[in-house]
Order: sequence, then C-alpha cells, then structure tokens
Amino acid sequence: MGQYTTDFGSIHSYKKGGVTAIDDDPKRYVFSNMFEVAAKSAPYERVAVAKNFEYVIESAKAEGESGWYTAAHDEFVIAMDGKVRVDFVKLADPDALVDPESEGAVHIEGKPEGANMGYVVLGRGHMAMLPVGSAYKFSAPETCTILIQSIDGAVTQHKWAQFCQK
Amino acid sequence: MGQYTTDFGSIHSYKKGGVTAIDDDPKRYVFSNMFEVAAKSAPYERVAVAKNFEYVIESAKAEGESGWYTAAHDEFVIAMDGKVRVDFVKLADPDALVDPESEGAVHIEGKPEGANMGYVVLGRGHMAMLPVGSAYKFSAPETCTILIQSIDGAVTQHKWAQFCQK
Amino acid sequence: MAMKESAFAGTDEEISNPRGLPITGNFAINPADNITGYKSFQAGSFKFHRDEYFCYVTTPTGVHTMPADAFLRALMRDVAWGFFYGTVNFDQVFGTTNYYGEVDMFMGATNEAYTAAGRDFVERFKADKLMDVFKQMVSDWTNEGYDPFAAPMETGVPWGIKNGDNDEAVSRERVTARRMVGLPGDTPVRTDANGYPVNRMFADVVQDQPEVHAEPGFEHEVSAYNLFAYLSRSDVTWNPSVCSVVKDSLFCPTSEEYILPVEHGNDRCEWFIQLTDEITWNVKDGATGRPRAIINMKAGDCCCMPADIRHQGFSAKRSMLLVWENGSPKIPELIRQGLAPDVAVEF
Amino acid sequence: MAMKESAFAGTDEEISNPRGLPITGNFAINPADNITGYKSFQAGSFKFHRDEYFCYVTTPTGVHTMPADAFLRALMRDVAWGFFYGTVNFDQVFGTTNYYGEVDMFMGATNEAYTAAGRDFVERFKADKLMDVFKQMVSDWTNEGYDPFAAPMETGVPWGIKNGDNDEAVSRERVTARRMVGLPGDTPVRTDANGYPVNRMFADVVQDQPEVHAEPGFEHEVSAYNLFAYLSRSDVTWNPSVCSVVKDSLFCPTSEEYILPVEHGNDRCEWFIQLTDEITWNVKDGATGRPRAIINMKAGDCCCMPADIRHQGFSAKRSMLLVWENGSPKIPELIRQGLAPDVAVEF
Ligand SMILES: [Fe+3]
Ligand SMILES: [Fe+3]
Repeated sequence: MGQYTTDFGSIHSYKKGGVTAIDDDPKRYVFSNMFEVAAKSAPYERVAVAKNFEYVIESAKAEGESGWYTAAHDEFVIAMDGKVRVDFVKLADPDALVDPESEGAVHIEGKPEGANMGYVVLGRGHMAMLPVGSAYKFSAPETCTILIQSIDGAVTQHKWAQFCQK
Repeated sequence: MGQYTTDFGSIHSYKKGGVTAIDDDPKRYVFSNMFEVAAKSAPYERVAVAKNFEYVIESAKAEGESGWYTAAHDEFVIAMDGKVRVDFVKLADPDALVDPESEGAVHIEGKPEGANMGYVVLGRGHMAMLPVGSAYKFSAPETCTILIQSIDGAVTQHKWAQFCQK
Repeated sequence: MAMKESAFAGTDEEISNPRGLPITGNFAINPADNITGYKSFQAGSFKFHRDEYFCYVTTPTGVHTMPADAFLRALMRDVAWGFFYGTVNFDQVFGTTNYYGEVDMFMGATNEAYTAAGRDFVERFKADKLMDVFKQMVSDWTNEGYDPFAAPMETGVPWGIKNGDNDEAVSRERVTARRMVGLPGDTPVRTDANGYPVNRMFADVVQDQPEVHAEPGFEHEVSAYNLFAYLSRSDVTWNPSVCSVVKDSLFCPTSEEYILPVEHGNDRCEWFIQLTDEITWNVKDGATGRPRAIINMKAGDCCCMPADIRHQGFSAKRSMLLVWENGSPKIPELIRQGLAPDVAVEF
Repeated sequence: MAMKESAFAGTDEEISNPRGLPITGNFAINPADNITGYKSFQAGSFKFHRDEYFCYVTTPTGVHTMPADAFLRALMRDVAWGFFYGTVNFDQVFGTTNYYGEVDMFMGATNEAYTAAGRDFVERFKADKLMDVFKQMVSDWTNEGYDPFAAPMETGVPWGIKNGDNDEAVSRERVTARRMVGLPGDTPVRTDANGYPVNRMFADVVQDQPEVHAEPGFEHEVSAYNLFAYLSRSDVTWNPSVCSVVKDSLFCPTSEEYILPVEHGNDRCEWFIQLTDEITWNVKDGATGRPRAIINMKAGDCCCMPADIRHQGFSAKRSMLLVWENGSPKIPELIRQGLAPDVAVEF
C-alpha cells in the first residue's frame, strides 16, 4: 500500500473545487472556500461561509490579537491551519454585556471584568469550546484561519456575493 | 458453499415469469414460454416464439414421429427437455423439393430420395445441425420440446396472440 | 446524522404526514430459508429477502432487486442514522422518508418514471416498529467478516449464503456529543487504548493535543481536543457523529472513503465543509431523480445542499467532511408549506 | 409473413452517422502516475484516469466518476464485444454507440437531464483506433487476481494501486462459431482437458454427449454437441458467444451471474431465451434512461427487447441465457429512419 498524503489546505495555499451545473443554478449551492474568505478579509472579520436559518459558520483570518467577544450561548472554534491561542474570562455580569435572549457573538470594548478562566492553544484541527457566560479573545502569532460555529449576530459579516460561485 | 440446483423447466413442468410494466406496454416484449407453447400445440407444429425480421425461433412438441423437412439453408435444433432422434437424408435433388432462393423449412410428403446420412440422438440441452441439402425427421419416444433456429417459412406457425403476455 | 432518541417517541407537535397515509402494522420475521440460510422480513406490504448476491424488496407493484453490498451499506446507514433527516434513497427506487416518529417507506416515490406511471408504492410506519425490523434485517443479512460501515478496502465481501454474523460491527452505537467531544462526562476522544487506531489513510495526521490551561474550577468549560485526530481514528465511513452543539446547530463531522451508500434526499438545507482532501458530489433532483449538478469540493470548500435535491458523494482518498445540520424539527414542514426557501442563502 | 430487412428501401453501405460528427483523432497513452501506478489515456477530448477506487472520464463539460469495478467490467465487455450492437452504457452517463466501423463515445447523450440541459458531449472515432486505447486501458487498469469477466464470488477485488496485471483474463478471445460449435474445424467444445472445468453452480448439469451416428462421408454434416454442458463450462459471465449461425441469425448463448455490467441500449430488437434458472431485467428507455419495465424470466421464457430501450440483467444463481441477435448491418439505420418498427412482433 502506498503512503497517503492528507491534503489540508491553508490560508496560504488552497485549491478550490466548484459546482458544475447539469440542470441547475450554481448559486443555489452557495459555494465558497473558507481559506479564500479568510485570506481576503481583515483580521478577525467573522464572515459567514455557511448559514442555516439563524445558525452560521464563520471563517476569519486570525492574525495578531482579536478583541473580546461573548455570546448568550455556547460557540465553538476550530483552528484550521495554524496556532491560535484563546483566552477566557468568566464574566462577572454576562447579562450586562449581552442580552441573555440574544443570539450571535457581540464585541466587547476592552478586557471584560471577571475571573481569569485560563487559555487554550490550538494547533491545526483542534476544536475548543467558547462557553456561554464567558468572554474570549483570539491571538495568533502567524496568520491562519479559524472556523466558528455560532449564530448570526452583531459581528457576523455577510459577503456572499463577493465569495460565492455564481 | 451450498449445492446448487439448476432449474431447467420442461413441457410437463415450467414456471413463467412475466413483464411488470412501469411505463410501457407489455405486448412490446412479446413474452411467452416455449414449454407452454409446445404443450398447447399439436405434435411438431413449429410455432414461432421469437422473430426478428425474417428469422425465427420455433418451439414444437416432439411426440412420436414427425414428417420430413428440408430448407434451402442450415437450421439448428435443441432438445430442451427430453430425448429426440433426428434422422438425415442427403437429398438427391434438393432444388426439386425446395426453391434454393427460398427461406424457412418446407414439409416433404413421404420419405425423400437420397442417401442415408445417419442420425443423432439428442438428450436435454443437446444441439444438432439440420444441414442445408438434407432432409430431416424427428422422433421422440416421450413427449418433449424442441427449439429450432430457422427462417420464417411455410411450416412456421404464428400464434402470438394466443401465447404472449398482453 | 443521528436523530435524538426522543424523535422516536414522537413529539408534542403533530407529526407531518404530507401523503395523509394511515399507519401500517403487520410486521413479520420469517425463519431462515433452507438454502440460503437467511431470514425474510415483512413490514406492511413490503417483503424483504436475500440470497447470495441480491436483496429483494417486494411490494404489490413489483419486485425490486439490489446487490447485497449496496443494500446492506444503505440499510446500515438508515439504521445507524435513525432514518436521518428527510429521505434515505437506498438507490433510485427504494427508500425511506423520515417524519420523525413516523416513516414513509417507498418504492419508486422519488423516481419520475414510477410516479408518472402511477407505479409508486408507499406505506407509513411507526418509526420504532420499522426500526426494529430493519435492525434485525441488517443483523441477519450481514455475514462474518463483512462490515457494511467499512470502506471496500477495509472489509470482506457480503456475498454467499448465511455464514456467521458481524453483530459487533452492525450494532455500533452512534456517537452523539451533548455539548462537545472531550468535555468531562461527554463523548470521549478516540485513542489506541479505547480501540480507535489511526486509519491507514490518515497516518500523516498529527496526533498532538491542544494545550489546555484551565484555571482551577474551570476545567469543565476551558476545553479543547484535536478534531482532526479524532476523525483520523474513525472506524466507520459516511456516518456523521455529533461533535459540538449550539442549540439546534449540530457539527457532524465524518470520515469518508469510496461512495456514500445512499442518495440522501434533503428535507432542509444541509451544509458540507470539506476539512481535508476531496469529495465529488453527484446531485440529483429530490423528487424526480434527474441529475442537476456535480460538485467538487477540496479542503476548505463550503457548500450547501438545497432542500429539494438528493446527493451522493465519492471520496477516492479517505477524507474529513464536516456535515452541518440544523436539527430543528420545524423546518421540513415550513419548507413543504412553502414558508421557508429551498436554498440557505440568496445573494 | 416474413418481413426481410432487404425489403426496405433506402439503405446503402455507408456508415451511419446520425449526429453528423467528424472523426476525431488525437489519441494518447500517458506514463504511469507516480502515486497510483496507473497510466492515463486520451481519445479526442475524452481523458481517462483511475486511482485506488475510481475511474474518471473527463470531457470539456465535466468529470464523471465510476467505481473501478463497475468501469472495468463494462470496459471489458465493450472491448470483448467489439462495441457490440448499438449502445453500451457503462452507466447512466458514459458509453459508446457502435456504427460498425466508427463509434460515438459520449457523456450524457443517453441521459435525459444531460441532453435537456445541453450538457451532453459526443465525439466520433474510428472503431479500431478507439478499440486500441480501450484494450490498453483494460490491460493497464486490471490488477493481478482480478478478472473483470468473472462473477464477484469467483474473483478478487479491483481496488488499490497498480499491482501486476491479469492479461490472460482480459485478452480472452470472444468465441464465434462459423456454423456450429463442435463441427470439424469450427469452435471446439469445452472440456476439462482444454481448460474449461464445470462451474460450481452447474455441478448438476449432465455432461453426456449426444449419440452421433454419421454414415461415412457425412461426418461434417451430421453433428451435434451438448450445448448445456458447453455453457456449464463457460469461464466468463455476460459474454455471449456465437454457437450456431443461420445467415444473419446468430445464437449467442452465455452464462450469467450477478449483474450485467452495462446497460445495453439496443439499436435493433434482440431476443432472450431463458435456457435455465432465472434472470430479472431492468428495462429503461434507450434515449432518456427512464425506467419502463421489469421483466422476470424463468426457464423456457422467451422475450424480446425492443429497439428503443436499454436493459440490464440480474442473475442470482448462474444461469444459461440464449441471446439471439439478427446481425444484419442494415437494420439500425432502417429503424432510425422509421422504416422498420421498434418491436419485433405486433399482435
Ligand atoms: Fe446528506
Ligand atoms: Fe443486450
């Protein structure tokens, strides 16, 4: 048996497939590439690459430090192609920063108040929880891509026409 | 591995399949069963069970002795389900009995003139040639079925509506 | 993707029944055939039997024949997925449509030629009753050495008369994280020690674990794991398992090799995020079966399956695919009533 | 009344070309891939490559993917049959149509969705040139231990990277009697001694020979053989061989097990006479691919395949089938021009 090489792709090197229509409109498939989206966006712009009713998956370029975020529900992040550190603070008063009935992440000005929960350092393919009730911040020594499971909200960018196959 | 039983069918015991139409007319498939055709026909009636332009395949009940036949071209016979003897005579004057340009078998009154060529005794699944320039006669000690590869001609019976699935 | 068990019990809401069919009973499991050694099965007017090469589905409108490997691979998914979301087309003729508590089983209902000629046949069953028959069928019809979850290069062949079983393989519990894999008390990560070696086609996938520095008291919240390593150790193909949950948003990554054994007919939008390598999807119309598109996905590609199609994937090298589902039970009926669109995003 | 094809006007000896296509050249055989070890091939705008699981056909309109076993079994038939009569659909997308001297190779031309959307792609080739590429392809892509002519229970699996070959199996000559099997100087009968043992599924087929009592001088004419024994010793499946000939009337019996590896699209009527056991045929429209009928044939059944359909057979136990062809080269054009009917008999 031969040796296999797993093809991961990265913000610096990705190939795109695509939709070959037989009898359909390629736009219906909302086809994009998360690495291209991240590469062509500003750092930590959380651009939706998938959406299903209120739910979204966001792709973002991780580069240097992000601001702080929180949400009224769990979110999850995957480091797709490089090292990303995530710092967590247990919010002293989460409801003051985000409506508990709301959905999607919100940006917090400055470091929020609360206990230091610790941090994780993710390598390629690692997934971390962004737990409800906490705030989190990303930092990346080198440019890479993060994928976030969340809900459409204040910080979510919609650039479908720019990135999706027509 | 289990023991396998090959299912042959015979004039005395056959099962029929059939056409289940999804979006078609079953008649287009001209579906019949050679054993049924033979069973319900008189001995040595050569009933077409397949036809493709001038060519036919005939099924016949072999029972006792047939008359003598000849044709201006080769024919072939398969004994499907029992013992059949075929006797051959080298015709002294074949053109006198069958137009050399004609197609299909013709019946000959009485034993034709010519040299005795010999005979074959076929068991189930045996195929014999009915060579051009000769006359042949079938005999079967017990009722069984013969299948003849020939051309549509004087002796060929057409009973499609009687035997084919509608 | 696995439905939650509660779906079988029925929900408080009314179960959709677009065809207005009554519930069919009349289940039977018949003794093993003397020659093949396989049991035969009955659910309503549907009868199932197999021989050395084929599985047969018989209804009052006719018999449908499928190669045993194709049938068993599809049956295995239908069982493991709990009838999944929408329609599981075993092939272009036979399949099931999930209404979450009740199931329509059909011959030809998603095939234009059958429906146009009025030759389609459908009956409706309580999901748990039909599942019970399906589970016994996949158990009885799977021989020793054959694993209908495995890729062709990793298993034997299903042909021949009854010869032992592989109940260990066909009764695998599907994996459903409640919050995230690796959290204390949630679905554990996969290791050599718990029986999940790295697949040969993922030998180059780094098995490192994230650095987790949780302050005391936050060990249940500050948590991470190596998803790619987790997927590299999957012992099954084309079997999404829930790895992280945001309300009804379910990340269901899976490892894929060879061909998706069913044509999955969506009852809502479903997203594919290609994590590694490459998959090609053949997309057909959900109702008629007509080809609509061919989609090639490479690592990083994101693509939506609209709610009105069916899809079947091909993966030459084992690959990691993130299947993303919105598990809300309300969506299919919204789409059927035209209150929600077939497509996820209009731009 | 016998209707002879020569009775119809309007035929000549020119090669039919209903699409009016020019002959395409540009054939290439490319060196083995570094990873898979398989060569790739080109004929006109069609490119062919394989990997461990799949064979790929690429045209300017897209890539079509087929499992390697399905592709190789179909390719083997197309090669062994010399492109056969009419259309050999490798599956519902790719195939060849024989014009007897020239061949149309197509993607989607017999698939309603492709043609309706104008996505079909067809090129025309000199038959011998294309055959040369196909022969090298089936030789290179077949690994040691796999026989694309054999039934699944009688051979290995085709998966994996390049690993030896099975040229002995893939270069079998199709057997074509000139007058009848067993005649002096014609195709010999099969015996243990000449390398044709009885197939395990035909162990109960009596191997007796007919009594032949030829008078001196008539040994070349008084002749008979055991056809059932001959078929019980066939080492291939779904590969009709000519056993007796009345002008253009060709008896082409064959032994069948598992699934006919192609959907054969007729360009004339073709007859099936079920000699033993049972075959089920799935019949689809020749032009669109829509299901039209399912035909179950038991021993003794006789059934015509009309000229406008395609068919694929399933045989659970190895069975004997007499395929009967009218080999007249004039028929397809008569049918295309509407001068002869699609059906063999109207009643
Ligand atoms: Fe799906
Ligand atoms: Fe055919």
